[in-house]
Amino acid sequence: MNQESALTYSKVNHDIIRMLDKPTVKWWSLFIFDLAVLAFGLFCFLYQVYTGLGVAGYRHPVFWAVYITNFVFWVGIAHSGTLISAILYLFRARFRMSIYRISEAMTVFAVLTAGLFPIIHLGRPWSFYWLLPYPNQRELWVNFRSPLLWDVFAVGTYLTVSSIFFFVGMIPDIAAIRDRVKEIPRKIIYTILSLGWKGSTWEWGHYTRAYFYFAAFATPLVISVHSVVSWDFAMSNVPGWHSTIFPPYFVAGAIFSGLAMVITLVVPIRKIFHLEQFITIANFEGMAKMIILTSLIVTYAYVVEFFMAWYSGNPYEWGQFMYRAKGDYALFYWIMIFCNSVVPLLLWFKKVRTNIKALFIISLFINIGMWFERFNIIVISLSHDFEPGGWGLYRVSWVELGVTAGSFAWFFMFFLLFIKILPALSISEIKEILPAPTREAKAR
Amino acid sequence: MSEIKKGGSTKPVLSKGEGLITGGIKRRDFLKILGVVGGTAAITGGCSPEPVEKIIPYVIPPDTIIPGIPKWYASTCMECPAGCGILVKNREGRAIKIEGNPLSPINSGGTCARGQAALQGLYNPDRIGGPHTRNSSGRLEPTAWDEAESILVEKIKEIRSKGNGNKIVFLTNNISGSLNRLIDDWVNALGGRHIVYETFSHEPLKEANRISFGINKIPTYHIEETKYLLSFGADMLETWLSPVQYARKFSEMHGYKNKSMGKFVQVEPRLSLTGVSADEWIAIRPGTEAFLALGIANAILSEGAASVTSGEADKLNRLVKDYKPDVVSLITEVPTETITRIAKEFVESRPSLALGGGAANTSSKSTETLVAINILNYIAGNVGDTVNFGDTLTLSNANSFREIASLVDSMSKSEVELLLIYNVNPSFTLPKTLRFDEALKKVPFVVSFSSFMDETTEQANLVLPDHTTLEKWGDYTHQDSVYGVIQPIMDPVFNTKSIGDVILSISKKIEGLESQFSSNTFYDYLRDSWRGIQTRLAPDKDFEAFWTDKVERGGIYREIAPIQVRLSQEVSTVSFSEPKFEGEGAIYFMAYPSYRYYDGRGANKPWLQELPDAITTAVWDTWVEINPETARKIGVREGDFLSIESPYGNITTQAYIYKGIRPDTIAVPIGLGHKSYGRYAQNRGVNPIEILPVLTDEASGGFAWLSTKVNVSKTGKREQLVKTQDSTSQEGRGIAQAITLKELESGVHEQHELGEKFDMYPPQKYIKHRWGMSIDLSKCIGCGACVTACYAENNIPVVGKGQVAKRREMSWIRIERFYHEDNGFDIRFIPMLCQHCGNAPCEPVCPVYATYHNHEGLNAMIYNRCVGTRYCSNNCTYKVRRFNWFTYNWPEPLNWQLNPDVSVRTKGVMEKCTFCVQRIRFGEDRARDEERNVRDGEIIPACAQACPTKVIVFGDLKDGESTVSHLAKDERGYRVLQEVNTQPAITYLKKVTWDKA
Amino acid sequence: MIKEQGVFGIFSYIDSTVQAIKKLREADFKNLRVFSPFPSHEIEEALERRESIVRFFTLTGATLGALCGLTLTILTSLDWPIRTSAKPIVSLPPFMIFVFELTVLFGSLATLLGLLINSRLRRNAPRIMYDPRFSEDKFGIAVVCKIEDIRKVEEILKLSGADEVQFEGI
Amino acid sequence: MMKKLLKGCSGVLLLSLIFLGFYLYTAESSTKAPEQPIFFSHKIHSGDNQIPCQYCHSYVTESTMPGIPSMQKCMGCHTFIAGKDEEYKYDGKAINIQKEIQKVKEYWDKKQPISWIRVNYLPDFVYFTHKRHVLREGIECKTCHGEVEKMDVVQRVYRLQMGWCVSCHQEKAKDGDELTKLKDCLTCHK
Repeated sequence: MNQESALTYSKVNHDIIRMLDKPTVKWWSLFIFDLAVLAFGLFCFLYQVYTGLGVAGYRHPVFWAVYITNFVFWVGIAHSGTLISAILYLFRARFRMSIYRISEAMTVFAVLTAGLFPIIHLGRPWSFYWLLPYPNQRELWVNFRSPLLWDVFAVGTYLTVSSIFFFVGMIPDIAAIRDRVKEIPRKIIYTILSLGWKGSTWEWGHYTRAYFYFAAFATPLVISVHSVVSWDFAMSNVPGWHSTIFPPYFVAGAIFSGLAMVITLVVPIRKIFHLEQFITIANFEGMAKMIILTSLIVTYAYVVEFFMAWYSGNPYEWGQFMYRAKGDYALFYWIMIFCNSVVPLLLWFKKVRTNIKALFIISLFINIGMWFERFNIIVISLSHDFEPGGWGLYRVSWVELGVTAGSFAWFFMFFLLFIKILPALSISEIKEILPAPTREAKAR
Repeated sequence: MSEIKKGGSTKPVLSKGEGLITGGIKRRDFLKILGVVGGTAAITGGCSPEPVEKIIPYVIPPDTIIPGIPKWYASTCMECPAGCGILVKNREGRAIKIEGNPLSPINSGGTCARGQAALQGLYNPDRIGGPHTRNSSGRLEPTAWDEAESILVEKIKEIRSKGNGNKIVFLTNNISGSLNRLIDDWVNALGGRHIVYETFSHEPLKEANRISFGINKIPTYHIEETKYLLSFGADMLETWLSPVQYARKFSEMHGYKNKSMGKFVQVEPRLSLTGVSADEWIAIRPGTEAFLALGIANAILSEGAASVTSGEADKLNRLVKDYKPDVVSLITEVPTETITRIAKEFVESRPSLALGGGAANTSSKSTETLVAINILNYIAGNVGDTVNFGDTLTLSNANSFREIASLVDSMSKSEVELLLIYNVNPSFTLPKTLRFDEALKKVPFVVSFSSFMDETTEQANLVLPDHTTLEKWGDYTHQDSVYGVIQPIMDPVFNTKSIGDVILSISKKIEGLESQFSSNTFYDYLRDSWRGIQTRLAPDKDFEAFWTDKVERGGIYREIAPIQVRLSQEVSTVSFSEPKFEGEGAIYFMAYPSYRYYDGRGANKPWLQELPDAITTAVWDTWVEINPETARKIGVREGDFLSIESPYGNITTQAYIYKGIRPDTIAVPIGLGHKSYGRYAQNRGVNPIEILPVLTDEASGGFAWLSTKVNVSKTGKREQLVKTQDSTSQEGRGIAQAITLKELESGVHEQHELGEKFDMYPPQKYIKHRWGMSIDLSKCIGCGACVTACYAENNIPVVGKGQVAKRREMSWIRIERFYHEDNGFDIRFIPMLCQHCGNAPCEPVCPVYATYHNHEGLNAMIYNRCVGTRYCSNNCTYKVRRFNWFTYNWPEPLNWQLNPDVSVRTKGVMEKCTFCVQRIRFGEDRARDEERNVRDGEIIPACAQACPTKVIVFGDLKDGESTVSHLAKDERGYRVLQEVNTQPAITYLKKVTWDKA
Repeated sequence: MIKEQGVFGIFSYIDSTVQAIKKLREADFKNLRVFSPFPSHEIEEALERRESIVRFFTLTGATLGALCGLTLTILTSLDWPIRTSAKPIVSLPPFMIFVFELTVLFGSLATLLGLLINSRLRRNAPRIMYDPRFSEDKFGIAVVCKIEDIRKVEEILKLSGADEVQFEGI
Repeated sequence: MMKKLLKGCSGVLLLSLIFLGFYLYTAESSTKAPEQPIFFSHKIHSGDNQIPCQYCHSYVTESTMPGIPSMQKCMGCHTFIAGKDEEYKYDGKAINIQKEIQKVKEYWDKKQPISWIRVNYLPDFVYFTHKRHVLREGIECKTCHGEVEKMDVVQRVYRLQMGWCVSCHQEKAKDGDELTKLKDCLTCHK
């Protein structure tokens, strides 16, 4: 706390804008490595387009696998960002101030990544635009009854709105940078980006209003997007997919994984840029508590799935869930349970949830667990549905792994650029929570 | 898309030698074939840039061909000795589909998978493109026809000049009819011999008939009339005598109609595909069928139930008196009560019929076994009733294995100077121990007329490739009542020449033969011999009219009534004993003929390779079937490579754990393990014949297939056994349902609620038709004809072993098999294809309307709109949709077979059964042109058409009078997984089973 | 652009800024421009600014979005009615998703537009009456006034504790 | 304000460009008359000499395909008609009719077909039957092929694109049921 009191407005400016100094060798090497991985991912994708989807590990009847898993995973990641920035904003949760910019950036980049996979997994990616309702000479439109089209709109909207939200939130801070940097090229860039922000009262007036509306839109949007994603599965009739609990289950899962990812990202940044003053233990604890909550919800969903399968007396459902726990993919299933339901229980202990290292490790576990949750839902359900005659196993191929690695590289590329180009913490909002300088205070 | 466009044969111009051994096809003919660019469709995105296409007109338009209009020609199938009648579809001068000829009494419309695949023989990329001769360096090199012929002429002259005409041998398969006569006369004229070799020639049947009735022939059996069928290992639904014919007759006998059905009991150590259709499987000890038959006879006679004269009765009693059921039970390991029960059923439910002599179960005592079976038939009064000696098989003329053996012997003794080989592949089908290859090397000059580079042809000095059946004139007789005509469907694809023409043309050059063989072409010769037939059968008719009529109908079909025969004296001389087995091994070794490859001649046809074996669902390879008990003993799991060791060598192949085989027996299918014979056949699987001893059925001299005991050991190597269905159980989900006769009679079985009334949406509106289908499981024998027919009709690509291992086979219809062990072991088949659901889960999830429900109830799939999200398939309850993981190709000239009316799909699109929408479209168009409604049964999808047992009925559910709409309301009717409420257009009729005694 | 001229004071304390604003308004100088490093309620209150009109932009956008969603889905479905399983051609439940998404999308875009237009975010860099320190830790008040009032204004600013006071004009 | 306006305009422009791009992408290539191996003038044959279309394209009423006249058919007339030995004007070039007909004879003597360049093109995944359109529905050739009798070298008049077919199908439909049938994808796609 006393550290925080040492903060002054100018120190805030200084410390945060300092992050944008010339990139170090470490940063460059990291960046280059990242690009290399990305290039490999791109190669894998092009190879797949050229030869055909067969180079991926799909096999009858498992027609969706790692690609869609990644899609759901990244969309999930994308959620906590908006949650922290929008929902917590509406709830005036103070612990969000220091981390919301990073998580918003994460949101935007995660959506950018997620958006790739529906195209990557197409059999004929070159005609992906047929999914858009555009006027054409064939007089053909799209099928608005298809959950995939709901995806197109939901994800599209989500990307647009979260980017706006992200950008608008940054305008004042960019102005601050503009007023600080001297060297010409950066000066010009930031000048343009800041749209001539002056911090005058009328600007602030409209700004706060607008910001409130964005938040108000983003909140239901976030819920809707992941509900829609969950409907990709819930709307079908595949045992293990066709379930009413999916939307809340998925939303909770999304927030769960998203928070974990935030921690995974924030911890190292905090360390590297010495932001202990801004990002405090208290902030982490706040997130840790939310993780406990969401973890419990997810665990509850796991239990309920089993219960419903058993209680409904639906042989297909029951067969499916017994298969998950005991069948060919049982390992993955238990990895999921361990990572998502068991590990987070540690956070009940204050010692653990106030220990940065522990948090970091736990967050990694959760990321893995949540990836496998999606994998299990998609692959296991498909390989063991109604018709025993059609059952078959799925084995992943190097192409899919390559593309997956590429997607992570893609995400981190944006992130690396972000922390070097844009203010990773919100300057103006941190000032809001600082005590305003008054003459009385000075006098005393 | 470009490569598939080629594959799609929009313009497959085949220059000399391209992708072929040589010759290729005469360009002019080819253009004639091509006619107008039309060809098979290849689908592209909505964004196809236009290719610059050439339109090539006819030079002289063939009067028979109108581009775009298919023509059908009747002919006869020669894929096995059964000689089914076929109709072949010709589009733009190309044969593109084979269907059974409804007029032919043999198959009456049906075909088997092998028959369907004949097209891939015609268009096989590994066919020999032209005549070859062995050059100085000892390699076969292409040559011209007249050269090749003159070489042969010189050879013959040389031999005759030495007066060695008797050292000329013509070795052919069972080619009855004119060609047979020609070859007979020709070889005789040269002073040589004509030897007819069939791998499965069933000598014991003949011999047994001679002994018991004095008739040295193979009769026909009227299975359709029997009420009780008792088969001692006769695989009449697979390869035995005339599988398609007997499959049809069997379904007539065993199919459930007006509250009754016949009973079928199969006696064999290994539950064969035929046995699967049986109501009862008796796993008898290998080689002891004779005793069981005698035991049953004994029981019948002692009951005094036999319908024989007293004299015969005493005679028979003397014969069977020692074989009391209890005694027999000890030998055969069949419970006594079973024996007595069967005896009872056999005489009580008449007419009954006992069959025997399946190749796989032919032991060294087969003749005796069959005599015993004859006795059984005789005392049950079946002979002259369901056993028809009036109408016998030409297969009876085949030489016995013993004679073949002696030929090989004389070859090795250099007593053969010129060996002409036609349509047989002895170096593959004869056991290694017979040393045929060595003997062949002793023959100075070998001529092969084979169209394919098989093991024997490879060793020939001269290769004069014959046309395939679909390119030439000929005739064939399977049984006395049928004369089948063979007519060319299209111009030869390669530079081949009909064997008949070759013989005639070389005869011209050999003095002494010109006069006898004066006809210019084999076509003339054929007509002459048919003049003979006409004067015999229809002397009053004018020949031309007669001839055209027969050619159009595909042949002459007559009725020949059974003749009455009495038991001969010789029967009493027969003595019964257990057969001989070679090898010290503990396990009986069974090599059984494959219904996909017959004796191996089918192995070069990708469709057959990719057709899953009905019982194991394995493809593209050989396997060994082993009982779980035995497997446990030697610690074997599925996919383990087992080494099978007989005194004559060993083979190594993958294990398949199969409950349908006795623990003391293992079985390996015949047909694979070729060393050559084209890219699809060679170096694939193993050939079990290699390790068989040269052991004959003593009495008849037929080859004893079941004659070895082997040692089985693990090699330690293990691989995934590539098959198309992993699970063997239907998890009680009622996919393939069955119902017992008693339940049906009593009517106490739950009537199935059919979807609509539980639906939240208003029922679908159908404008004119609602196409639907019914599938009768009590008739399905799992032969896979429908699957292959679908491949042929719908341009379904063959993906190869590697891809099938990933379950990426493209078959639109698959035969699922489920094992049942509740009471006794039995297997159920169910053909699974797109159900064209009224409430299809696949439709609403497609974002681009690539699949939707059309106004005739078809679940349409528009390939060129598909972007490949594959959501539809995820959501498909029946998992019948197939995805194009790659763009698949048809090597030239296989692509000539592609159906122009069906798009060839390219990578990245979904595909599935369309109920043969192209046929529906044509049917409706025809109806509209004739200003009438579509008649019931007018439109038949490929699967339904091919089915030899008429399992599948297709029609309009909206028309209340149609057969299918009646069947949809049948008491046995149910929809697969109907609780999902997809409201399928396909009604399955439950399999009917006898209540287990 | 209208010619402006006025006095321009820079403060380091928020309370003194507020005090200055109050005084100026009492002295009937209503045309004030106040700058702060962060949105400050005190200042807003002191200026008695009325509610931002961005909300009307938002409302219009959202309504427009909803309508678009409805018409797009229904009209295109009717344009070429294609049956998928037994579902009605116009199946509203799924269409509602599009109504919602487009409402949000158009709403946000309109809000953005409203923000840009209303707070006149267009100039490249503020030239006059601005000090870079405003984005850091200083507050500022610009008073647009007539020449004769300059003295008076400077007075007020100084008294209420401005660090610097200067005259600026164009 | 200028900047904002510019921004807006450029955005709109971009969008419309994308749509235009899509349209052109899905549209087909140009429709100019190709260079045929022989100067065959439909104008002379069906225009001046009034030879009915079906004389040469004889399968049009009985098959899906119209049929391209065989060489035999050409020679049926041209063994007797040698053509005038005069220059015929066709876009700037002067063509000697007799020579052209001579070429046909040469092909015939070589028993070789003329490989024409295809003018009217339908993708392979489309099922189109001339019989149904011409015989049953009595649609004139020119409805799709334009006034061929006025062209020397035939060129494509209509692009024969889906939208075009559909619009006609829509007009032809008498009632709702027929509309459903005519707009059913399976009517034209195989």
